[in-house]
Amino acid sequence: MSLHLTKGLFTAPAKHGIMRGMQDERGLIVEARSLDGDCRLLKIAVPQIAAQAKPGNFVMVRVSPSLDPILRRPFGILQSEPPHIWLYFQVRGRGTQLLGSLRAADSLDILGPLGNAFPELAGKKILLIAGGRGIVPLFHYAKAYAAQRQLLLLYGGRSAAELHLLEEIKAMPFEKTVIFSEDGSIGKKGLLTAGLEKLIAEQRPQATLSCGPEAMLARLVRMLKPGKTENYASLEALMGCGFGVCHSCVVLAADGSYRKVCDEGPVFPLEGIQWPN
Amino acid sequence: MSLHLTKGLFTAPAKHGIMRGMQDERGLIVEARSLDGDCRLLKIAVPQIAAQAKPGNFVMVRVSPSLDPILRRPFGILQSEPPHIWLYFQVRGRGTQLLGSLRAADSLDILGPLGNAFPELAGKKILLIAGGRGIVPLFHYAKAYAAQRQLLLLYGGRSAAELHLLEEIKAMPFEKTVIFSEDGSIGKKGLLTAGLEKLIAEQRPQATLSCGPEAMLARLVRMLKPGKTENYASLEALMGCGFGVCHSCVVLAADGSYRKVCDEGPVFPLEGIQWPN
Amino acid sequence: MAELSADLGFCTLKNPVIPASGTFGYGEEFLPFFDLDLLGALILKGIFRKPRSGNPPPRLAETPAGVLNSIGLAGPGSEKLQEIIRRLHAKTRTPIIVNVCGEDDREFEEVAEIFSAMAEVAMLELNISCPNIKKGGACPAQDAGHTSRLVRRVKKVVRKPLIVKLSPNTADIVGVARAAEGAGADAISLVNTFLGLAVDLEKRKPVFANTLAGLSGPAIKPLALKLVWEVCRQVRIPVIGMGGITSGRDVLDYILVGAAAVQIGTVNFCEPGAAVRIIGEIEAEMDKLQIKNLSEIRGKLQA
Amino acid sequence: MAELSADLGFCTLKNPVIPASGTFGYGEEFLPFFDLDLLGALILKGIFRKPRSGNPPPRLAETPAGVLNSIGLAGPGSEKLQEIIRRLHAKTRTPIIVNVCGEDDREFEEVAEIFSAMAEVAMLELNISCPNIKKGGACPAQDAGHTSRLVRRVKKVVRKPLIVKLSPNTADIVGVARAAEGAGADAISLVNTFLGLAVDLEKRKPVFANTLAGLSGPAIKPLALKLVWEVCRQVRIPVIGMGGITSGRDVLDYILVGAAAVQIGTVNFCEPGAAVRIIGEIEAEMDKLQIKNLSEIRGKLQA
Ligand SMILES: Cc1cc2nc3c(=O)[nH]c(=O)nc-3n(C[C@H](O)[C@H](O)[C@H](O)COP(=O)(O)OP(=O)(O)OC[C@H]3O[C@@H](n4cnc5c(N)ncnc54)[C@H](O)[C@@H]3O)c2cc1C
Ligand SMILES: Cc1cc2nc3c(=O)[nH]c(=O)nc-3n(C[C@H](O)[C@H](O)[C@H](O)COP(=O)(O)OP(=O)(O)OC[C@H]3O[C@@H](n4cnc5c(N)ncnc54)[C@H](O)[C@@H]3O)c2cc1C
Ligand SMILES: Cc1cc2nc3c(=O)[nH]c(=O)nc-3n(C[C@H](O)[C@H](O)[C@H](O)COP(=O)(O)O)c2cc1C
Ligand SMILES: Cc1cc2nc3c(=O)[nH]c(=O)nc-3n(C[C@H](O)[C@H](O)[C@H](O)COP(=O)(O)O)c2cc1C
Ligand code: FES
Ligand code: FES
Repeated sequence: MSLHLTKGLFTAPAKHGIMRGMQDERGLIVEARSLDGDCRLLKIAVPQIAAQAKPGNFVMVRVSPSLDPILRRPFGILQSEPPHIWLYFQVRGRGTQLLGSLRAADSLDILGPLGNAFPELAGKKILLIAGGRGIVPLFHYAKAYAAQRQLLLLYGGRSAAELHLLEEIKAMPFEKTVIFSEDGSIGKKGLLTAGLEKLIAEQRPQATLSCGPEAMLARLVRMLKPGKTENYASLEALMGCGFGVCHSCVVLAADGSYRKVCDEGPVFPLEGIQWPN
Repeated sequence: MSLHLTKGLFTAPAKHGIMRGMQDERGLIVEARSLDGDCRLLKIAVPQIAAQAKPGNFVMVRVSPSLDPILRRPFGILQSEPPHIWLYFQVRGRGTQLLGSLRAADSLDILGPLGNAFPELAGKKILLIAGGRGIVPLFHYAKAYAAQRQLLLLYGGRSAAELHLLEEIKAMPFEKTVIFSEDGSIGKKGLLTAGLEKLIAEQRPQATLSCGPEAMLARLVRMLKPGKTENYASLEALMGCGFGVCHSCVVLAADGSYRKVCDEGPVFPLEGIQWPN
Repeated sequence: MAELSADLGFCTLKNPVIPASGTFGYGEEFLPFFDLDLLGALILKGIFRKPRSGNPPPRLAETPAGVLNSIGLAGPGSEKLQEIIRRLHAKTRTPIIVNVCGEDDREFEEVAEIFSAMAEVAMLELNISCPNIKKGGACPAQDAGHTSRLVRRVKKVVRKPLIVKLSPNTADIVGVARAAEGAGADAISLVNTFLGLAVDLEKRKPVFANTLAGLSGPAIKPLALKLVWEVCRQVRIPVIGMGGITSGRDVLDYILVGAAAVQIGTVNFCEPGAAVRIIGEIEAEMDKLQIKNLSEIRGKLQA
Repeated sequence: MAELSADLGFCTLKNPVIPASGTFGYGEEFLPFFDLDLLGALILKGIFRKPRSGNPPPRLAETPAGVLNSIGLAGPGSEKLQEIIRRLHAKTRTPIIVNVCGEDDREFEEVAEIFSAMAEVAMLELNISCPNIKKGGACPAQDAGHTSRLVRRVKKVVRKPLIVKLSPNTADIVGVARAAEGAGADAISLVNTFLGLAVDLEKRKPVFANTLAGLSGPAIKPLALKLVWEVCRQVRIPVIGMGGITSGRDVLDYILVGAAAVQIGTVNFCEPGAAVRIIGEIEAEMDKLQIKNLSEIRGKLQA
């Protein structure tokens, strides 16, 4: 096992460009919205971070001014409209509960932008595959590039209550949008992977960008024919710091080495990771 | 040293009447106001507590939903207007900072009403002596009894910026009100104890109720002639629980025993306590 | 619906939640908040033979997610406590446990004998682990030999189940636990508080007159859980675990490492209704995880 | 204006704040946040002879006001670290301290020798106290004899000041500290992390592959402060204190009990700019308390 980067497999992390610009910035919430399925949308004024955020970047948010919980929580950037960024998250444990209870005019510390970004893939036809809140970085990508790229969207979740942003998505110039829900309450019924082969056969994308639960990504890597599309996924991991110093966020790469999701990722070539079967 | 109550010196704590009614109630802030000198005024809906609060009672407030700070903070009840109580406090450390950052529509856990109460002293002429935020329980007392008692007020603090509620006090039917500030920025210049002898000589109150810094109370006990007035003081102490179980809030009584400020007090006969010289 | 009963071998509690000594006063103080019958058992504040006034204030200091205490076992003495127990027993059927203290072995024995003789008392907990009696925090539970001698002596005079409460401030808590077991303890409870220090920068003095004090609360949970796990694997008598519990999940963590029941301490200060909330959470959590009863997970940590 | 310099005997640091090993990466990661020249010194992540991949995830778990870690000293190995140090040294004049690790005594010696030979390295910190290498958390600093042998051996091959980092997971930290002093340590640092346990109720397994992990962060401050105080009173070499520091006041607490300087760990994760904030707070607090320099209060606790 070696910690040296395997050249070629991993795109060189954009780290030194992007990480230089990272800031621990005091953010001001200017809008807080509750959505179905215990989800929240926060619009936060963070001029420095917003100015530099690239699709795929994330932030570490201090959810409480107290020493408990002590760690920040990582969240993707849904959209950056300087001086604002938008976060979209689901209330799960205590950290997201605290964050979800904040309101307009509250302020909080935000560290970012963090991580590498999605490759730009200029001129390519790209399929975005979003499972649940995995929509976050892909939404950002689509907002930034939909005008200059041919984009397709495959978006799935448990039920209509957990699929949000559909109005905004409709307004974006996707070549095609396919929605799945496990319970059939919206779109087609089933896991989104059920729609994958047909969509690829019909639309012939040259690349896929995906984000979602581990099980979804593991299924994708088995379904996507190697070589046919360039495939990248944005990963999640438990994070202690978010900027590369604690070494807690590692994921096992295909070459047997551990990669830090926070600064070598969160975007990795889909085939570069060892997925559970 | 004995833990048995010295009969006569200490009024039997109203404990069993009042403590029975104590509640851990979810309060809703309906108004939050910032005052000069880093002070705050909170109006909180706590119907059960408000209905039972007596002048001299206090509450224990959970200032944060997190495990840090873990202990509640004690605050006197400035006024009870069921279903609301008012708190008036100064931002000092982390707990009051957190509490001071709450806004209308925030909610928080409040335990109360706690402690004994001031004796009612029906039909007596009473001098209230308030040092700084010591005004809190005395204000409550005056609000509750000013119509039926002859009340005098001696109120002092460091400067005008730390003396609040003066409008409200003016509107109450005090027989006489004397204000002192250490820097002379309002009322007479000096410590309020400078005005004590004159006021007593002129007005001949039968009792005093006092609340303020320890140094002030210690000075009072040396100045007030024993037997001339019945004297009671409301004390502060570091509190772990506020309802008598942790035994952390003790104060040394004149008889050499320790008394729990939270449930044997916070109101004690002034001469019943061993004050520093 | 999950079954919450907790098997201590010599008796079964209706649930595993026992308010810890020194954090539940004399029981009555909690009557405004809930029916004491809801508890698995309850433990009274530690008691000596004679009344004690306790340490001079300050006696408590807040720390991150915890508290340091140096109460010094203020209390009314054995005689007065007997009255209190009779009054309390009239109000609840929940087993009452007396936390027995002593400045020396003879006092432990005397106090244990007094309360062993009371019909209203269900069990005794021998507090050989209080860090706030001797300067420097020394206590019998720091030494296996002393523990063994003391437990043996007390066992001779008591007719009630004897729980021995251990200290985390020792190199070899497993050795001490085994010593207690060997000397006839019916159960072990752990942990008492961890020795810690707080200082007053303005006065350039320790916050507490005794210098050291005992740390409890959520801050210690990972440390206490480790010690309970280690002891559970090495003794056969039931173990009552504690340290930093604030939720039903915390309780199940302790059961998973092998505890038969738990005690909850500091949380009683900041939330007087905590015990009942936690009992509810245990049930909800067990239902969610489809655990039918506690023995299904007790000691089942795969490590 | 308070004078912040910290006297270690063999050298003087411009201030007492040193980011702790394993919480400051390789230094460069903090360049976006502040000028490294502002620090008293800095310590790199622990290093072994060869590259190590570290423990399988999860490697970190949040606890109340703390974290448990079982990183397992992932790192690039000595050769690569030499390059990193050269690059870092070009960017800052702040003394660079290498945290020397080893699976056995020979590896400690080898690694120490390598970095002692580097002009860019100011001092070495011998990490004989990591609980995440051996199963059960065993480490040389749990034993005075082993500590003495190991320190003596390493001292023979190094020409740089040697700080020996102690473990709180021992009955007799003072004995171990004295052993290190007797064997020639130039300074002592403490504490490394406390052994703790976290469990996964769903899987009925420990959270960490190694079962135990190390607790750090504000939760441990009262425990660590006590140990630092005890050691400071019993050794003559300078002591670098740490455990749960998050503020300037925390730093002064450690100085008051006798520390010559401090390290700050976990706080670097949740607030990358913490070191500089804390240095500012120390100065402000000293001005407020009219303390002119650190030696005025160092070890002045009246206990
Ligand atoms: C790079 C990155 C980007 C993310 N972006 C988003 C986003 O845009 N929207 C969103 O809703 N969530 C996002 N997450 C997940 C989010 O960070 C977690 O849901 C959050 O940290 C949970 O915190 P908590 O305190 O509420 O939960 P905890 O009480 O800490 O845990 C509750 C549950 O959440 C899981 N969890 C905890 N931390 C993480 C984590 N870092 N990653 C994944 N699961 C975790 C735990 O295993 C547990 O099951 C992202 C995670 C990463 C690593
Ligand atoms: C019965 C009672 C009634 C009180 N009523 C009021 C009130 O109406 N308005 C008001 O402003 N304050 C009141 N106090 C004081 C108030 O409780 C403290 O100011 C508050 O707890 C400080 O919390 P903190 O976290 O901000 O400060 P900390 O960070 O805990 O400490 C900051 C400073 O406050 C002091 N302090 C901490 N706790 C207490 C305490 N319990 N009592 C006194 N000083 C303390 C500390 O010694 C320190 O100097 C009352 C205290 C008691 C005991
Ligand atoms: C204020 C206070 C007083 C205590 N008094 C006693 C006591 O009298 N007897 C005893 O055995 N333990 C005593 N303890 C220890 C607790 O019973 C318990 O062991 C410890 O607090 C750990 O549990 P926790 O983290 O849930 O608080 C006391 C603890 C506190 C905080
Ligand atoms: C994630 C993590 C990694 C650590 N790695 C090391 C290490 O490599 N070498 C070492 O001596 N100590 C290591 N430590 C211990 C810290 O240096 C420090 O001793 C401990 O965290 C206590 O300080 P704190 O409470 O300020 O964090 C590590 C701690 C953490 C949390
Ligand atoms: S989260 Fe700390 S290194 Fe990635
Ligand atoms: S504050 Fe706990 S007994 Fe008074």
